Amino acid sequence: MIRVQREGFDIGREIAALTVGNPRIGGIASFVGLVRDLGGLRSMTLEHYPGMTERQLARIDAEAHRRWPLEASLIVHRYGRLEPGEPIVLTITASAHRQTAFDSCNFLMDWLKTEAPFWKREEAASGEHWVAAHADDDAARDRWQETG
Amino acid sequence: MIRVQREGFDIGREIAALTVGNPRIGGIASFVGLVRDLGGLRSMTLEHYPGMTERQLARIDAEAHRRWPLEASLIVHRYGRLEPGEPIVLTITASAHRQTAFDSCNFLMDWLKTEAPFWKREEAASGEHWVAAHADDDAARDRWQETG
Amino acid sequence: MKILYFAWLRDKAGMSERQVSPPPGVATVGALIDWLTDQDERQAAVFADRSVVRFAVNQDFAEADTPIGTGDEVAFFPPVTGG
Amino acid sequence: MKILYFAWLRDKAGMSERQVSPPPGVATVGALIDWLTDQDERQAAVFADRSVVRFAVNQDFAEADTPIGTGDEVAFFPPVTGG
Repeated sequence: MIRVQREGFDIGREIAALTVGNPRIGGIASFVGLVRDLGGLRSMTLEHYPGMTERQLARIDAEAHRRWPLEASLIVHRYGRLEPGEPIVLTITASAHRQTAFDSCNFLMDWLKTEAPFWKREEAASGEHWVAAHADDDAARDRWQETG
Repeated sequence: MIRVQREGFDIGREIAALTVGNPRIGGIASFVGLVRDLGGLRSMTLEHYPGMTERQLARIDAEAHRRWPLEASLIVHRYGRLEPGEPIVLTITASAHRQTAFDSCNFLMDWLKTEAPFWKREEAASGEHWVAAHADDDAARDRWQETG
Repeated sequence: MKILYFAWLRDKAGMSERQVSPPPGVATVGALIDWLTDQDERQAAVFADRSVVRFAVNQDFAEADTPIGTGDEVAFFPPVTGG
Repeated sequence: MKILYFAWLRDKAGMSERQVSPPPGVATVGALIDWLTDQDERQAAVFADRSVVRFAVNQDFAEADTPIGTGDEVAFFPPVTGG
């Protein structure tokens, strides 16, 4: 499942909604990305491409299910103005086995970084600027490349 | 931080307590292990070695901090009688970077499986039995072995 | 044809969205960029460094040789920074 | 010396805890197991298959040649299944 929203989220409630009543789930991995402040950040505004965002998130989510035997998964990505310490993104994967949950959750985040049409503008005491994409993120995505 | 307890936990509250007021945290990875029911399980009882459990959990936690630059971490492990679908264990790691959080959280779980003195007894319609340790778990721990 | 600009490409373009009717010979994203660049200085500024411009056609990532036609939605934006 | 048994070793021993005073020659965990095995049939059953018995001395994982002494806490248990 995927959701694009302005509001925050309650990870405990999201996990419960995903997993309740499914006795096959043995492990739930999750990740929360926060607005980091390395000094002077006032806020971060996430712009996105409505329509394409939902398509890409659904595609990334489906790709995780294609690669791993998942019992449930969720991607929640926020947009709009966020302050330091606020959550930006939540990924959850649930599976019979812990390593499947860990790997697929990690995969979702790596793909989101390079495949989800979001852009971040930071507002700091020193001014505003658009956050540049990281070559690291491309490398992180590429390690999931399937061979053959 | 570590805790050994009979009661359940609220992952959202635990994450908030670990991360609030720390602007350096960019990513929080977490894992929840549940009592899985592959058919006929009534309950699972976790026995542990009070004293040694706390020592081992604190050691595992410290080892994660030694290996990765973590801003915060938590291990909560339950004991006592649990029903299918109930959470057994929670690990959380928070770091500036997402991969650090993922790797260290994965490490905590792999080490818990083989280094934390817990034993599981399953009560099923067919009777009771102690859960055997998995060779898989030893292999999972060993992949974190440091060389040199 | 609907054109969208995001992030700093929008800032440079001075608009987030426009309707254009390129001539029939403009049949790929690359050709559309060439055509837009020739329209005015703002558009030229948007596409001044093409190595940092990414694009989507009908909400899917596209390449310079991806075909386009009337009624398509073409979006231009910098490399994404999701997650 | 305090001895603890966990999980199915406790079931086999029929007790979770006991105090023992082995002779001075019993100076390692391995020697303690030998000595306990000779005490009675229940203890012999506990240690019948030593390959599945793990131990801790003073709440740290130990090996068969780990030294032990008066006042130590020695625990016997199957391979752990935490997490």
